[in-house]
Amino acid sequence: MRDTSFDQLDDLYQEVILDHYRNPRNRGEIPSPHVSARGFNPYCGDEVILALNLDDGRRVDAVAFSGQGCSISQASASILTELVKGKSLAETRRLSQLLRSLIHGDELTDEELDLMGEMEALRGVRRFPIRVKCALLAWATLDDGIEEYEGGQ
Amino acid sequence: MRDTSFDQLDDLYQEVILDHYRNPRNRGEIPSPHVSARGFNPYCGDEVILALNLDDGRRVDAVAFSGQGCSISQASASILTELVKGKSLAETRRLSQLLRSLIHGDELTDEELDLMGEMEALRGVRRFPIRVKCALLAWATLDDGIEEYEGGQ
Amino acid sequence: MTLDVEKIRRDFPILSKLVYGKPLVYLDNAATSQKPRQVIQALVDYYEGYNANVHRGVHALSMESTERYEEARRKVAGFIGAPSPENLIFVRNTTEGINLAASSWGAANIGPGDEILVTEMEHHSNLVPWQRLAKAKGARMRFIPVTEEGTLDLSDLDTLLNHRTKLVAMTHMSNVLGAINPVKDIGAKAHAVGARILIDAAQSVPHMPVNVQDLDCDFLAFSSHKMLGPTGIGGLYVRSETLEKMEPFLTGGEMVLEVTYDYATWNDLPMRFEAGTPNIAGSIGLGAAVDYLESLGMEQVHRRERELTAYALDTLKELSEEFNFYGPTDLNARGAIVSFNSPDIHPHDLGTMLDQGGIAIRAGHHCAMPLIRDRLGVAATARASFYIYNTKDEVDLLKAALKDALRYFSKTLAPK
Amino acid sequence: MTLDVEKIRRDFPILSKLVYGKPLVYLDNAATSQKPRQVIQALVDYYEGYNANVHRGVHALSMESTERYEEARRKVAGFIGAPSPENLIFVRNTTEGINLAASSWGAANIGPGDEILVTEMEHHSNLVPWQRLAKAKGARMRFIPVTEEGTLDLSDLDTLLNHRTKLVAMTHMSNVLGAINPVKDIGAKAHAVGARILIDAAQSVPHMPVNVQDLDCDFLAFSSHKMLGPTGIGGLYVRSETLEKMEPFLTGGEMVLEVTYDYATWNDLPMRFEAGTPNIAGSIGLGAAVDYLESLGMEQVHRRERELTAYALDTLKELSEEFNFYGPTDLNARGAIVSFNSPDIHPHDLGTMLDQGGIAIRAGHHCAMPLIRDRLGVAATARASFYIYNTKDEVDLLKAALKDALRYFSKTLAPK
Ligand SMILES: Cc1ncc(COP(=O)(O)O)c(C=O)c1O
Ligand SMILES: Cc1ncc(COP(=O)(O)O)c(C=O)c1O
Repeated sequence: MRDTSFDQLDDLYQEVILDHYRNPRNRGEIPSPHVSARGFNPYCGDEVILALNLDDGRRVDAVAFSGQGCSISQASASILTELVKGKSLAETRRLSQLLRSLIHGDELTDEELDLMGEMEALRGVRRFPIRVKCALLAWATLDDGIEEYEGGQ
Repeated sequence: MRDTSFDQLDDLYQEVILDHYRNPRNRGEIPSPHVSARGFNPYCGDEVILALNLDDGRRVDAVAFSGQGCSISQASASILTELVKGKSLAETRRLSQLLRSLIHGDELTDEELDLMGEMEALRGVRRFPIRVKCALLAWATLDDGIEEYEGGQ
Repeated sequence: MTLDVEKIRRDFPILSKLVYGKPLVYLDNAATSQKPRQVIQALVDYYEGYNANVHRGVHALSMESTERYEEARRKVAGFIGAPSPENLIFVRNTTEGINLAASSWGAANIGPGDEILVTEMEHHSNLVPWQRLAKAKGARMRFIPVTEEGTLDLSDLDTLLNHRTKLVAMTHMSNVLGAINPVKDIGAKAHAVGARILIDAAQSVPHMPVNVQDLDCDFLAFSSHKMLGPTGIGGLYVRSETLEKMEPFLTGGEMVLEVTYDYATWNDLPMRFEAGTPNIAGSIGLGAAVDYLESLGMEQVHRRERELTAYALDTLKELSEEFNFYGPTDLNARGAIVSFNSPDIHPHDLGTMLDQGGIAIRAGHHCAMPLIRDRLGVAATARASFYIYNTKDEVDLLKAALKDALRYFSKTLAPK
Repeated sequence: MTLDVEKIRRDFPILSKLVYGKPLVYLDNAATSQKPRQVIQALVDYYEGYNANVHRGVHALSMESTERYEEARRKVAGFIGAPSPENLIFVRNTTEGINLAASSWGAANIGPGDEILVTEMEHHSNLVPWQRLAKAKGARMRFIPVTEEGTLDLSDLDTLLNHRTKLVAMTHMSNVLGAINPVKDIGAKAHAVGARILIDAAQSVPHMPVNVQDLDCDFLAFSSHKMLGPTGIGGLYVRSETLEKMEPFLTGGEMVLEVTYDYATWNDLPMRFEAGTPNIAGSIGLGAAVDYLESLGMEQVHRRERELTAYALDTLKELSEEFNFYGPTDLNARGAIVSFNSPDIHPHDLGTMLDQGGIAIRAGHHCAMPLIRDRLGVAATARASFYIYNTKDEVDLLKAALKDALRYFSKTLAPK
């Protein structure tokens, strides 16, 4: 009988990812948040619910996520909550763009990689096309939430 | 350039058929007939309208057909009108059965062949499956008309 | 006589394919089956030998394609025991078959206050069309519950199925639990209160003998792609009395008798329900799939799959600490589908891991979200589903890969 | 650069087939086209190499089939100049595409007193769905007349197209007359009164460059089987603003976002309009057909067919005593279709005769009964229709066979 080899997987399941999956940061809810949105992937059932509060300078003050799904979608959401804290809405959008570039395989500058922090660990999904949606779910949800928030202003 | 050879066709287009096509018998209408029916083949547009009057003994007294279509459907209708004259309704049904048997390739007795008369010329359609409906159209229409007539009695 | 699986496997070109350098272990048959060369060849023969539009042509190719198309209808109708080929409407898939029934029969026969009874284990395709119809008509949806074990709870059937019930729409076999439902008994009870029964046979027709006259059902829908046949084709059986009274579904060419600028009249059955140029090659390919299955014998197919399911359940039992397994324990009441879940690995992650070993399973809600969420209480499950070409060795490979995946995840992970 | 027809012919396996011992002369392309080996091979590659259900699988085969399925959508959308693949819904055929538009858009946007404008040369598939909708909604059908010559009579267009018109539904090219209609101009006029335009492009997309953005149409439907692709697949283009507001068509798996026992929400575009497992192989095959046509260039295809049509009209002119020929005389306003009729031989008989010589033409009403009966005043016509692989030699064979048929009939017949 052959061995199932998971060598290829180490790229996908980096320590950072699995750590966020098992020990999610900022998991929970925020009562009446300024920005809130729910994202759902109909093909695998992954769900991410995001809630953000903004301070007077319209920077992210508090952030929480809930939902359920695979390690990639949930870790990505957890990483997101850490990254966006203290950022302006424009900066969060920039981060969302950077993740797309990363997954798309674009060359990134050192400054950009710096901004991304742990999000860089999601680079591995590139080779697993079906998992790209998992990695992007939280960020797409955030974009939607912000768009709606700004539309309502 | 090759010749288009129509040898195979002589079976289909027997003299009798083409004669009935060009010189249809009993073409026309009967005012308020006892039995009437219209048949239509949606695939080629062939149409046969039949009208019959019965005498006191419920034998076919007068018969007429109208409609339009290919040589086979129209010749078959013309032959029908000649064959059914003087027949009882049961006898016409028998004839309709005989035509089906003929086309199906069943062995027929001399007595049966006798009954069929010129209808035997339709034997050739057997090798042209798409034309079978043409040959049967008038007879299927007659069957429908009689069924409706008897249902109304 | 048992099936010669090695011989069968040789008929399926894809089974000799390597995935990431490893032989393919295809355990996603409930989603779609693989195709034997006989079916693929039937498509090639059609396109290379006698491709032409059907029903209207006087030329040789058209006569041949028409004859083969209608021959396919006869085969498929015969395969499910339909009294006549006229009872068999070619549709794109099970989903379209159910929509056809909802639109052509349902819209005319279901009204305010009426009830539509389904089960809690329906595929979206046998749930959403009825929700939509109920909403449009002011009718009410009712549900036969599912037990903990994953079978139907019929204890309240006499209340659920009552004189307001116009239709029972239920799956013959669940694509998540593998449960085989007593559709014949429930159909008889439905008829006793004047209701009709529609059977979603997407998972049963491919895997066991199904006879619509024996089941005495009013509608039965299935998909070619799950039974060795091509994509884009399937069948809807409708009982004659019902079919004759049904309004057309889609309109246009082929389904009309006569057309004027002002009105149209409808063609004979079953063409009345097939508008436009049909999936001719697909139908002929489905006919070839039916030939293939009949050459094996559906009793044999069913027996062989039960054997494999027994072996799988037995083998995977060793992992019952790590995984929850769903579905009936009674082997006579389940087909060759095993759904499972681990609190430690999300099915999606598990699917990716197994894929690296060449093992194709499905992970997700299997188009049965309410069942998965509300009854199984999870967001997704992993599912292995078998067919005639699967082997015990493949079950062993699955078990080994599941173990490896667990090891990988626990190795990599700090404990919770 | 002109097309190398001999090279093209070698791509079509069926063209080397003998019919009654004679080489096949296939002149029934308006009914369905033949398929090049590249398309057939694409189907075989799918079934032998990566057959799997799309959109939901984490395993390698499913990822590949999903990618190829969506790639096919991109190709087909690009072929008709759609702004995005999201605008392209895969349907079974033109007929289903039109029914989808009638059901999802028409039912919500057409009401009592509204008008639907069609032409007198529509195929049943672009007539009957609108008749049915008009009847259900209390709307009125209006008709753009056809002239003696077989073109549209637009002299009353300003009356026919008015503020009550909600939809113009018209064929781009008539499958009987070959007439190519000024859909762009009429579309602009439709938009000026606030109406939408649906184009039945079943006969145009296969034969000439078609760009939905240039035409500025709201809906455009076509069939794969008429454009070198497999049966059972086709496309419906819908303009984004319209598509976003449209209610679903069929419901079930694939087209939902979330489902509970009580309700369902809809998936993104265009999946929202594709319920159940799609015709995956068919879509991929259509993608291959598009590749093939693009490799020839649609301008080239159109030019070549115009040349052949010119030759055919010229050649057959010799028979103008014996036959009536229908359709526009202006070659810029007609495609590669020639319909004709003789008072002496019914088209059905003619079809049978030509078939004996291996020549496949169509005889009948071509699913345009009202046009044939009420405008041409006959019950049926004979029709020869050409495609990229037809040759001038084949036109000569047609003429010779028509002459032979006339001779046969007059030889056998006593004069009238
Ligand atoms: C102009 C036109 N419209 C619609 C159709 C219907 O196409 P299909 O049968 O593929 O739906 C056809 C072909 O038969 C056609 O020629
Ligand atoms: C039980 C059941 N019903 C319906 C369907 C829908 O089948 P299709 O997608 O072929 O329409 C499926 C398969 O996905 C199924 O398993």
